[in-house]
Amino acid sequence: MKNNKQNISIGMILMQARTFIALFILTVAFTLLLSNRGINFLSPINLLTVTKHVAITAILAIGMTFVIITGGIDLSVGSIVGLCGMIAGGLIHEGLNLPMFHMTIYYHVWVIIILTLILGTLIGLVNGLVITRFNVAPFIGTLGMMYIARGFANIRSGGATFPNLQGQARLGNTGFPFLGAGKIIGIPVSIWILIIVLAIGIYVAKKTPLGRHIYAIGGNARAARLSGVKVKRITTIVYAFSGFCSAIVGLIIASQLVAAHPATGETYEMSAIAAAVLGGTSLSGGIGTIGGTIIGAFVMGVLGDGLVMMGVSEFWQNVIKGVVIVAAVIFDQMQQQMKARSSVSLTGGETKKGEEAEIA
Amino acid sequence: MKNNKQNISIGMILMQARTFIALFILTVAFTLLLSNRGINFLSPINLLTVTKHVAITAILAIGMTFVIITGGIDLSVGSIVGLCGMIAGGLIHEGLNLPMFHMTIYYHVWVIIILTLILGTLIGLVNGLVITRFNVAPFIGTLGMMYIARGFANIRSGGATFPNLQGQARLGNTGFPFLGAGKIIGIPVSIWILIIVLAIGIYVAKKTPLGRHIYAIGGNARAARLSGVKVKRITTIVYAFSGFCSAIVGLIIASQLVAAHPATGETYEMSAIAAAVLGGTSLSGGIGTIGGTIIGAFVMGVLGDGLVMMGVSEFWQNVIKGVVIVAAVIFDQMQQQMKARSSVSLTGGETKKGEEAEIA
Amino acid sequence: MAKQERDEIILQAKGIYKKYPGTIALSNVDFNVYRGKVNVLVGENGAGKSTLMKILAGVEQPSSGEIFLKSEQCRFFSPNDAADRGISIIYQEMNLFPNLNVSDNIFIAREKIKKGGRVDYDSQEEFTASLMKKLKQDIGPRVLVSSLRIGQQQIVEIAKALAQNAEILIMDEPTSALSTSEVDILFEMIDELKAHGVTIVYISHRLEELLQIGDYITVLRDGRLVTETTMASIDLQWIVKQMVGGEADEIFTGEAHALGDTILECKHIYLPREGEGYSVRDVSFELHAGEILGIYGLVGAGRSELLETLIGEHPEAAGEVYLKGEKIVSSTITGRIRDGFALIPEDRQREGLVPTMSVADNMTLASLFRLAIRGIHLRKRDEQEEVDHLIHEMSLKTAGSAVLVSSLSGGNQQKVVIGKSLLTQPQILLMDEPTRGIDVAAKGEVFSIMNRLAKQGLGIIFVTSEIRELRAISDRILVMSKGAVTGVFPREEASEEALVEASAVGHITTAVREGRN
Amino acid sequence: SGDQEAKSEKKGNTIFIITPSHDNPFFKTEAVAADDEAKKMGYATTVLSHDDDANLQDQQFDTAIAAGALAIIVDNAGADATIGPVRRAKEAGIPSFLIDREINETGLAVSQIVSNNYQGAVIGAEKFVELMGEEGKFVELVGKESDTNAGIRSKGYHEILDQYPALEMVARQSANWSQTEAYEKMESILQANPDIKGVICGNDTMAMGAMAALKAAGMGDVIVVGFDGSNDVRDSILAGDIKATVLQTCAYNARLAVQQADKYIETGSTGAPEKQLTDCVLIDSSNAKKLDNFVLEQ
Ligand SMILES: Nc1ncnc2c1ncn2[C@@H]1O[C@H](COP(=O)(O)OP(=O)(O)OP(=O)(O)O)[C@@H](O)[C@H]1O
Ligand SMILES: Nc1ncnc2c1ncn2[C@@H]1O[C@H](COP(=O)(O)OP(=O)(O)OP(=O)(O)O)[C@@H](O)[C@H]1O
Ligand SMILES: [Mg+2]
Ligand SMILES: [Mg+2]
Repeated sequence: MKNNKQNISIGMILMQARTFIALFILTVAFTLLLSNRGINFLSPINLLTVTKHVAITAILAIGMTFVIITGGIDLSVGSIVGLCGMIAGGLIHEGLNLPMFHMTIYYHVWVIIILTLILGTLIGLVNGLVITRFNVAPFIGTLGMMYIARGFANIRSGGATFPNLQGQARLGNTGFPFLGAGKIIGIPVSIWILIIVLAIGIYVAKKTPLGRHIYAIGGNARAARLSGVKVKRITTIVYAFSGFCSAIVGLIIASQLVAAHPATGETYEMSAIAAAVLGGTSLSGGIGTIGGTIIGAFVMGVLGDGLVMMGVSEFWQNVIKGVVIVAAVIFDQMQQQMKARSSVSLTGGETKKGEEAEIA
Repeated sequence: MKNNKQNISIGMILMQARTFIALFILTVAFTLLLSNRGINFLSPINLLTVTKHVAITAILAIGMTFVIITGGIDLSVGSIVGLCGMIAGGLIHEGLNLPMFHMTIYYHVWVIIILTLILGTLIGLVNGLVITRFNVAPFIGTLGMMYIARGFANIRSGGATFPNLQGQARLGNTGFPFLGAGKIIGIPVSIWILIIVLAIGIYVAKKTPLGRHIYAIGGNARAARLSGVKVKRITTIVYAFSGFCSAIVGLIIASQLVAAHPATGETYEMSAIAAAVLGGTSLSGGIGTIGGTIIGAFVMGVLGDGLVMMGVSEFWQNVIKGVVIVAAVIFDQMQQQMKARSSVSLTGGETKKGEEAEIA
Repeated sequence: MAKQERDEIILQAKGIYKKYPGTIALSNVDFNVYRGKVNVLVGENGAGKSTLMKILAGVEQPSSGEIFLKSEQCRFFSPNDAADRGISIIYQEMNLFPNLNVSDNIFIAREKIKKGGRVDYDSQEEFTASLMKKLKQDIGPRVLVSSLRIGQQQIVEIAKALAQNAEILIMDEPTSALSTSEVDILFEMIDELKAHGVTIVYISHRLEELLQIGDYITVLRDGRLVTETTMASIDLQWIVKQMVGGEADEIFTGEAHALGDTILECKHIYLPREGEGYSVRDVSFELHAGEILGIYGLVGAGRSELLETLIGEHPEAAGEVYLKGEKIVSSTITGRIRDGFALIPEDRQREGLVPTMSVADNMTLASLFRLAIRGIHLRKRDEQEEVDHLIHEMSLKTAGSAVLVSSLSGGNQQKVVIGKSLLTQPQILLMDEPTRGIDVAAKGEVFSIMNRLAKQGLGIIFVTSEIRELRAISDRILVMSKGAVTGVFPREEASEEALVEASAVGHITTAVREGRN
Repeated sequence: SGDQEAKSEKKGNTIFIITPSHDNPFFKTEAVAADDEAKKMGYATTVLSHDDDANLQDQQFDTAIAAGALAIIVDNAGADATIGPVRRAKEAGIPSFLIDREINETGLAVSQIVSNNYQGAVIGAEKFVELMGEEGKFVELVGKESDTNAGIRSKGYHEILDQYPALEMVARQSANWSQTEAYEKMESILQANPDIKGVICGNDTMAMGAMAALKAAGMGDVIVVGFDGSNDVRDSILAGDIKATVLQTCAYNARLAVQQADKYIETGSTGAPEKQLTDCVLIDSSNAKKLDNFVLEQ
């Protein structure tokens, strides 16, 4: 066993190393390039800023990772981000208008946050039910939801932005900006949120039966059902969680901008999926780790921020982004092969407790 | 064996029927609703217009269907559309500038068209090679290409549009608008192109070893390999074809607008995938028909145009689009189940990954 | 077993009727399961054995009929229902999670839980380790199932079922991928379970096994109950007769073939294994036209790898291969198939079949270029002719050539794979466990096909773990162990003992053969 | 009277109003104004959004033609890409009236009523220079660089800014008109250039995003200038955050276009030249109060 455990930890590191390495190279590169311009990429505040930006993608990507591990995909996260932002924004800005009673209710910010999270979860739940009960392909089911949610986000305000979400003392709904701008022990709230979601994600994936079952479903749905895994329920839960994560992001962004814009979150689903896949999640299901996903998200984030700080033009940013994404994965593949040659214990497929294989 | 032949053909029809039905319902609905406003949705000219619009999605979706049947996906089609448009536009508008010789070459439109088609095919080829040689996940490989191609489309002109693509007689490069605006026996050229691509697609899928191999790869790559199928080569060909289709669309759009705009084609990949999936193509590979895809494309097209003619607000258009897509598929599922009870030939026709063996 | 009649019936199926689209799998079948006994169920491929078991295990619902557990009527709507009532099953087709490790596979959906709802991996892995010890396998609890060979996977399937310590344990062809030594181990387990009063339902196409461990035997034919009796009262011939219905001629008819000149010659074939060492080590042999060369070995001996190397799946392999005296240059599978090699792979699910395709399309998959006009245009008629001919020749049980191959019974699926390789009109046939999971009659057909092909001058290499077959059908038998050739026996010298001995070279001798006949 | 009948029978037929997505208040106001004006005159209307997709706009023109529209009011999706469709409409006997953005071709549309983006950018830049005190580091946030107006506005800005050597542009990024993108890119730019004094933006949503980022970084005093004159920015100006923006009189233009369309339908001519440039107005704390829904009451 001892012996095993050693192999394993090595395996572990190697396993995520590829993304690490991509991340490492990027960071070093930017640090050097920027230092010429007298900018310290590794300065604490800058790292905090980058992490803050990463948090947006990362939180979505964690929910997405679970979805992808079940063998599904969730294209609606971006729209849910937008819709939840609008709902929260609307409740703060206009309150809940009850014409029949000629009254308008303004909720305390906490209530609004909770309502919004519930909404996001419910939308995810609907995704899950559509997919499991009517067995609609996840791609198409969530694509539909993507259009629907985006539509309602716009309809909520007729396309307008809800501004000035700082709320008003007399309405007792102040404090919303804290989510986006607030700090705890010098660290932005959104990063704390990421840490919490991350912790939950890793715990569920590695430590709980739920996690095992999610991996099992992705590995072989039929066998899972025959083994007594509640495939439909668990799949539904996973989509609900993804919706929940989207709601969180919706709130964070609205709070950062102190305004809610209906187009918020467009194409976020792609970044989330890319982060997950960069992190080693296999789109055919059953394989992936939350840890890898986070690294994937950081690769995307560091790249984005670094290029902006370098002042690279939008167009070249696209090209470089594309190249790096593919390069990172090719890189990965090569390492997989080297690994395969270098050590038997790994080819034998030894795994750490609750750790999944990289290659099916 | 007669029996089976019947089963099959009945099966085929049934299998597409669901999309047919969705299509039918939509068409009837719009015809009625619009007739109130004195518009005849079924007028030949309108049907031609709709078909012309469908052609764009449909041509992409045909290439996409083959890709998806191999178990892959191609997110780069939209960007390839944009890039190819820009390249063609550039060659017509500016010609090929050779500073070292102080000269500029203007090609005949046919040359330009062929060069563009080759370019599109090559980009697709690169996708295929990246995916097969470095075994990068198709999603990530083509996602990278999506960014890269879009970047270059913009870089080509620094974000500007190439106008006046009618060309100039003295440069001998006139005639480009024919693709988009021209008609043959009263039918727009783009529709003829669709018909040709469609015919090729169906023939390859149904009548050739290549087609059979493509299905085999998606159904069980390993078994295909051991049966002597050149998995890598054929997969590569399939992505190249998808790139080819994208190039065609890029040319058609540039020609219709008599201008090439670098942002052209954004999010087209989604419509193409949606059309394929609506048409019964399974994203886990091995299952799908070109015929179904076309119907899927028409569902999307009729929906889009119909809503526009109704003057439905863009926001509600989103909602309705989403609902219809999901509804169409749910509808489908119900029929699949009824069918499963009634005929063998398609049991398991639409199983999710890992459930193929459902009935084994 | 004198008092068997008085044995208590623990599980009873009455008048079970099961209709599938296109097929009636079971009609009015009664089935009795006796407590603490090994209840054997036999029947040809497609007879309905698995279907009946799936019904007992709650996977499928009977179209009509009743089930009594401990003489109390009950219905199982899901595998869980059945499991809760103490019934667990080893499915004929693997039901493992390739992405999870062995211990996770064994405990899925019934994890050991620590406080805080955490999975208790340590005790799970301990248990798994001890289970593997019992099964005399050195498979670590954390080994990924995807990296196991099919034989080892089947062991995991068995372990998974054992771990549920059920009252009634259904085994649907548990030994199809095992070779003698593992089978012996399994039988020890079964005896142990019986001793603890566990009831076993056992399905296999290896009839001699049945004689060895069975207490009661039930025979199905074409979805109907033929008869039920005690194992003591019958012999192998009787079983065959009941299954096939009508007089069964001795099936293991090995006939010596007129050997032509050397068609295939392999010199010093090495296949490096991932990591270090070799899966195939310095293997050299000749194959004559019209010869059937049997290869015997334990699981992991490298037989599959050898065949895979010959079909060109391992370009990294070293060594020379001569076909009719000419050195083979083609390194791709496609090339080798064109050269006249054909492989019937070991694992029909993972390597043989395309589940999303019809029976016909699966059969023609490897011969499309030959069938297509100028290698481009496929004419349905041409394909149909060959397919229909083949279906007839192999007496395939199917609702038609357009049916999805995944809806065929296990054995019939195997026939499809064999058919596919025959359609390529091979000169050399590489058969890796071709008789796995197919019934006596089918086996008989396969053997006669092999004989016929041999007569036509094909060279056939035949890998199996069933010694009786091997000795019956082969002209020569080559034994491998740990990737190397450890013996070559002409048919007359190939005694069972000699083969087993050679196959065990370099192994800690496991075979506890005293237990047998 | 026959003319009267002809008119009334014509009325009730549809005028198509095509603009970019309504999720930008600017275009929404435009569309609403045109719609309102047309309805007042007794026309039926179909309001569409091409979401800056030239091909979608092309298809919407097809639809308008197929539906036999009386006229098309369009804020187009590309100066060149729109020439084709407008020509097709003309050939089908349907007059097009362009608002907000022009096309690079004359003689096709009946009117091109365009607010002068270049002039607007120039006055915006002049105000920016004044606020900056003619010196210091600044950042430019450009719109979607494949949009004509993003280019024109940037040109206009630099026409002025480049005249002041003491003004140093330390970063120029596209935020694709998006508030969120402006926010994140602004944050990153601040990391590279903590000492900036001003940000000049290609439109108001980006200005809002930049302002939010600056305030979050405790740099609320940095000078931010936008473009469009949306209510959100108006409020921000009144709150003393964003310093100035440039109003395009889009509502006015839209109504004008409909009036000319009506005239054209009645009489066959608008009596106005095709190209009509309406000047933009600078909005700052002095006149912000008077601004509402892109209308500056005189
Ligand atoms: N899901 C299904 N759909 C249609 N037909 C089926 C399905 N499952 C089984 N059948 C048919 O039911 C019959 C019995 O199948 P079953 O698998 O029970 O046979 P079996 O006795 O297990 O054969 P084998 O020994 O080869 O496993 C066969 O004709 C098979 O084709
Ligand atoms: N995944 C693997 N990783 C490392 N070695 C392996 C792996 N699978 C098999 N081997 C080794 O390769 C050799 C050949 O194994 P294989 O199972 O093919 O032999 P075999 O005789 O074909 O067994 P079977 O009876 O299952 O066909 C054995 O030494 C085995 O230990
Ligand atoms: Mg069976
Ligand atoms: Mg083998």
